Amino acid sequence: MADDTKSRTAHLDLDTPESQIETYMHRRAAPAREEETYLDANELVLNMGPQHPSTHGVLRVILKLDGEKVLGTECIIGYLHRGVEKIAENRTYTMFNPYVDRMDYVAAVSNGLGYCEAVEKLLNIEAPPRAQYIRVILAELNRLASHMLWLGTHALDIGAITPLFYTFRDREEILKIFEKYCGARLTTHAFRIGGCQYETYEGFEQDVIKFCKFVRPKIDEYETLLTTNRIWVERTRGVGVISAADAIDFGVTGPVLRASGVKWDLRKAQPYAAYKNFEFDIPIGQNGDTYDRYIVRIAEMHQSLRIIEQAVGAIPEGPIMGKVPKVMKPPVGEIYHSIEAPKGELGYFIVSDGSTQPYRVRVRPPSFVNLQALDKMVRGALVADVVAVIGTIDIVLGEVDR
Amino acid sequence: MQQFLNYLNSTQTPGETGNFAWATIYILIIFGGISVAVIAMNWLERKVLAHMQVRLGPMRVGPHGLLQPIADALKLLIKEDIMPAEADRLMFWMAPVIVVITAFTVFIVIPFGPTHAVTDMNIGVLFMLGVSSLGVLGIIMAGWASNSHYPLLGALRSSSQMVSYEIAMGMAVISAILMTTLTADGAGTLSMIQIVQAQDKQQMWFLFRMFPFGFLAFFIFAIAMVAETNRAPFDLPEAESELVAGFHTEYSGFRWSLFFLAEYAAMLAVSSIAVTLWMGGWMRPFSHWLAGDTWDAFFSFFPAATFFLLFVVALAGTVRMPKHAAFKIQKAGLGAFALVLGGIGVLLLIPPVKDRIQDIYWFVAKVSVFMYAYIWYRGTFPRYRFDQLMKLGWKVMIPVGIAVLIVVAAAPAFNFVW
Amino acid sequence: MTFKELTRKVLLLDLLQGLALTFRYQNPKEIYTEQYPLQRPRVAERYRGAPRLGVNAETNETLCIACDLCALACPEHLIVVTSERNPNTRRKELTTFTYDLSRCMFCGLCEDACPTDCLELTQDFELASYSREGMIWDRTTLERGPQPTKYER
Amino acid sequence: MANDNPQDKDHLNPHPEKPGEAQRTGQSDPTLEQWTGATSAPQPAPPAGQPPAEASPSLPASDKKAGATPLKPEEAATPKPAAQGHAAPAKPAGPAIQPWSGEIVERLQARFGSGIRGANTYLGQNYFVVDPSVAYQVLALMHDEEEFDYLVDVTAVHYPDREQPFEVVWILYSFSRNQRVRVKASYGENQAAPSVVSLWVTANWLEREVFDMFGVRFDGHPDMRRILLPEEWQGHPLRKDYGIIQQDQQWVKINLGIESGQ
Repeated sequence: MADDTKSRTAHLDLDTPESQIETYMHRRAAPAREEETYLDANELVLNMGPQHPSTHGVLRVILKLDGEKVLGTECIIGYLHRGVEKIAENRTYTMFNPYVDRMDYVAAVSNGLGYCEAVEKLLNIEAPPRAQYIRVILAELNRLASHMLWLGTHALDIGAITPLFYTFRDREEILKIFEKYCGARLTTHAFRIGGCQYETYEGFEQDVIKFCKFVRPKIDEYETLLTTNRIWVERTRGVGVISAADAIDFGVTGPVLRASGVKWDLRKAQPYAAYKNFEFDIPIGQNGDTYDRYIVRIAEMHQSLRIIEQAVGAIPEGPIMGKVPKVMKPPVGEIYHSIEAPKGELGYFIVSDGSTQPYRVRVRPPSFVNLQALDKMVRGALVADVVAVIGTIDIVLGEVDR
Repeated sequence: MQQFLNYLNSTQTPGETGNFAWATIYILIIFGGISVAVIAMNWLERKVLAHMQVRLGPMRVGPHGLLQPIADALKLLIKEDIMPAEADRLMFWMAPVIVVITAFTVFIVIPFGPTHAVTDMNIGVLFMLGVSSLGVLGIIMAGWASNSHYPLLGALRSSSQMVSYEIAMGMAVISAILMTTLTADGAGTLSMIQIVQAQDKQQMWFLFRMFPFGFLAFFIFAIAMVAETNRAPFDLPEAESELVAGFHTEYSGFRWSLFFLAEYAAMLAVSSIAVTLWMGGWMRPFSHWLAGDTWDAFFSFFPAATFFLLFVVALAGTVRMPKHAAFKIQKAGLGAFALVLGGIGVLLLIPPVKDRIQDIYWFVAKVSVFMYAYIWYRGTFPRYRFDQLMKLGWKVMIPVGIAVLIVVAAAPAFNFVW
Repeated sequence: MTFKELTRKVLLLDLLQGLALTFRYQNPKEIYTEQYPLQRPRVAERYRGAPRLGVNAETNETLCIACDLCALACPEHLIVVTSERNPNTRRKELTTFTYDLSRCMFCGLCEDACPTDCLELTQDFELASYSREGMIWDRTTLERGPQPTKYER
Repeated sequence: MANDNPQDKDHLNPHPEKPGEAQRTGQSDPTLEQWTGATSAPQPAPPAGQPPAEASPSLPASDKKAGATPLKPEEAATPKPAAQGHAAPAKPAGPAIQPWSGEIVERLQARFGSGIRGANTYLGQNYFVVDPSVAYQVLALMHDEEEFDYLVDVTAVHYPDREQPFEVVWILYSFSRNQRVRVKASYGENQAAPSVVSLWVTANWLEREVFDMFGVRFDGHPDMRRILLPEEWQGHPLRKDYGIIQQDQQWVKINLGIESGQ
């Protein structure tokens, strides 16, 4: 079995003895001789992060370089570990709800949606249709917001500083809708177990439709700046390639998987909330490179707008809160429920012991799993590509570390 | 004293006449002017970039952030001077000095007018190319002396980038120099002043000479000069998202500000060279097409008009400022600034000043177009990757440069000149 | 590569389009920045900001019935309610109410739990404080809102 | 502090005066049955054709087949809330663990016999409980022959009162079948679970995280180090016996040299 491991994971540089890994973690020790400096090594070990402009938070990547060529990487994560899963064990089901917003804080609504649906499943109830439509609209708006933030920061990593401001400006409109709907912009806590806490405000539909009309030309503007720009194309095409088979092997999900050509989206494969009522396409790429991931996400933004427009026109009347017990005590059992978060498959594995507090909540974070493929994607590339690939995986360290 | 002032009517540069006093004055004026230009450029870059990015830019220090660069300069001066413990102290200290010296030395040969240069060397272009490429030494020293990985990578990138683009730049420059031989007397020159005069004699900027080859050469130079000065989209040596700050990662405070100063001075220098070689230097636009006293008089009002325009803009800004107690001082400041601009405008209407300022005005105006372009590129383009930059340099720029050079060199031999 | 693409590439149309876009955006009308202290953001009606304990407008009596539901709903356990039973009316009356804003994540669960609509999260969003102690609001602060120190020269 | 008084958790309902509440307070709600009926339907298009987990009155714990039924003994010690009158009507019709019969189950049972301790469906989700000794073979078979090509997650649950306290859960997904299956196996304190990095590369970090959080070692893992917590961390936080407050006090004392305020 060990041999098997070696062959299948040869690209991971797992053969490096542990002692050696230690050495490049602790290279900060003073050199042995006075005339010897850190630069005397044949391989350059570059410590990128945790305070680096483009590691999107506190990711630390140790790069082993030959000149500028990357020989291997090692991710050191956990700087933002807050023990969300442990917190869950000490909170009731309702009380844990706001915490999930803090994992992937740029897609808080999706996190909340996944959690609420998982607990609802465990309680064997379902949110009323109206609540489900509201959930879909907000989740898709959140997907747009997340993709916009991704696009801005990704472009910034590649050196285009301007798209960042355009995307943030347009994301602001989404946040305004969130603020009007539930009173918070980022960590929304928009949904409750069993439905939604808040009824739509007056003018919600108009706001959303207005936003859709507003944002379409803006997405075209991002494309004007980037899609055909030769520098952008050169920087992204053929960079960080991951094949479909590798992507599946690495458990990569979301746009990264779809860019490799796997047409798989949980919204279609196992529809949750009200997604089965809407028509939309799953954009896929062919090459699985950074450019394809960019194209896929841009296309997803258009598809999200499509879903939002369909949903907003068809919000059914009715209650927004299902019949939930006042004291939430799901029967003994366990459930795994996953949704298609902007970053990939976001799953919640909840074990109930019949009390008011979950016995165990496991979050399957898409960023964490996707980040694992970084090494595969950047090996043999240049330092600048590492930055581009970290950007294109679209990680949020709050979710990676939880 | 009379003799001293008589120089004002001289037709030669102080360097040529050996007028040491005036040379010193010129150097001081250029040094001061560049420093002011860098400060202005700093503010403009922030403002223009901000507006491209739907932001406001600095607004708090002074009206519309006009005093922001000064505040920043002060902050940099009083910052703690940090030198990494394992840095090579001498090299670390020398690196910014070398970079600044080389960046400023180039200005010796740059002609702001037929007489407005410190000196007119007969090898002006060669001197310029030689000195400006020395700047890379300082960058390598900075990268090496920091004894750190990011600066080292930045320095290595910088050196290879500069060396590669120097060649393309040289090709473009040589084709411009070859064009100076197209004048009636057939004599070529390397002197910056005579290059402009050659354009005058040929009644055409070299930009349009042998179209499109003059333009192509200019285009290659325009790209290479962005790469030479390490600016976006070729800012790999200091690529923020990759190498943190590249070769000056370990620098802070005043030393860092020297790098900053040198970068902007270098930008001004290469833009000045481009203007001199291809855009007719101090010549006003359409100097031959729209010739005649009337047109001369018309164009001579441009300097004053520019300042009046700025005056109006500043005044409008003053009027549009919110009526709020917090804005009292800012309003007064901006109003005063507007008045100063207006005053300069009036001053430029006085005949002797008006006549003497023409050359400098047109030169500066042309350079500022380049400066704007620098900011504009930065606001629009992503950054090249290192190998792509090299590919562009070696596989596109240099072959095209050589092709242009061959055409420009060969065409006159067949008496085929347009 | 089609002829059209080739022309685009040679004439740098892709780059020029981008340049045109950024050039157009220099129009000052496009500026999105708000200058915060002077331009106040308009927060939404449902905004969850500073907590506040409601009082009866006429009698100035607190609406709080000291039921402790908010304290129990709070995921961070940052609300402490103490009460004592009034011997005359046999009702619990609120004595102290502390709310630790520094730990609050503004989830709104306390607001939802309140049966009398007494505790609510208001639209006040300026909650900075010079000290950690300043972040712990007592009953007076919660009822009257924070009283910022006014510095005058 | 959180779990000291379960009686008072009844306020955790949304605000009574918010919209939608009028519907909710009505005791007989015809739509409820509708919704619950919809929920208990199986996952969309499971090709293996499991029976839908219908609402049945049998209690979950009564299913003896589930050798690893998640009822944990300490739950009995938890004080039952006394005043539950208001919550009683809303109690959902208890979904039950149903035996799961399908082709995969048959094939696996044929291959491993008693190694497969149980194959069940709960709320439309299928899972195997397997003997720890055959876990790797089962997973390898799932990967190689049953086309479960995507390992969604590896995680664990700690049941301190059990003989083998660590229940490791592998969540598998098959793209071709559009089906999710969980495989569970329990391991003892010093027992190592098999690593599946050789089957799915993605297991690498996931297993490291389980090791980090639970201290469950994975045999054959190429790089069994902590991942989220620093190397020198003491203890494994997601174990039930891990004292958060003690740990925090200790850490603050050692690293900051002050008393923590906890």
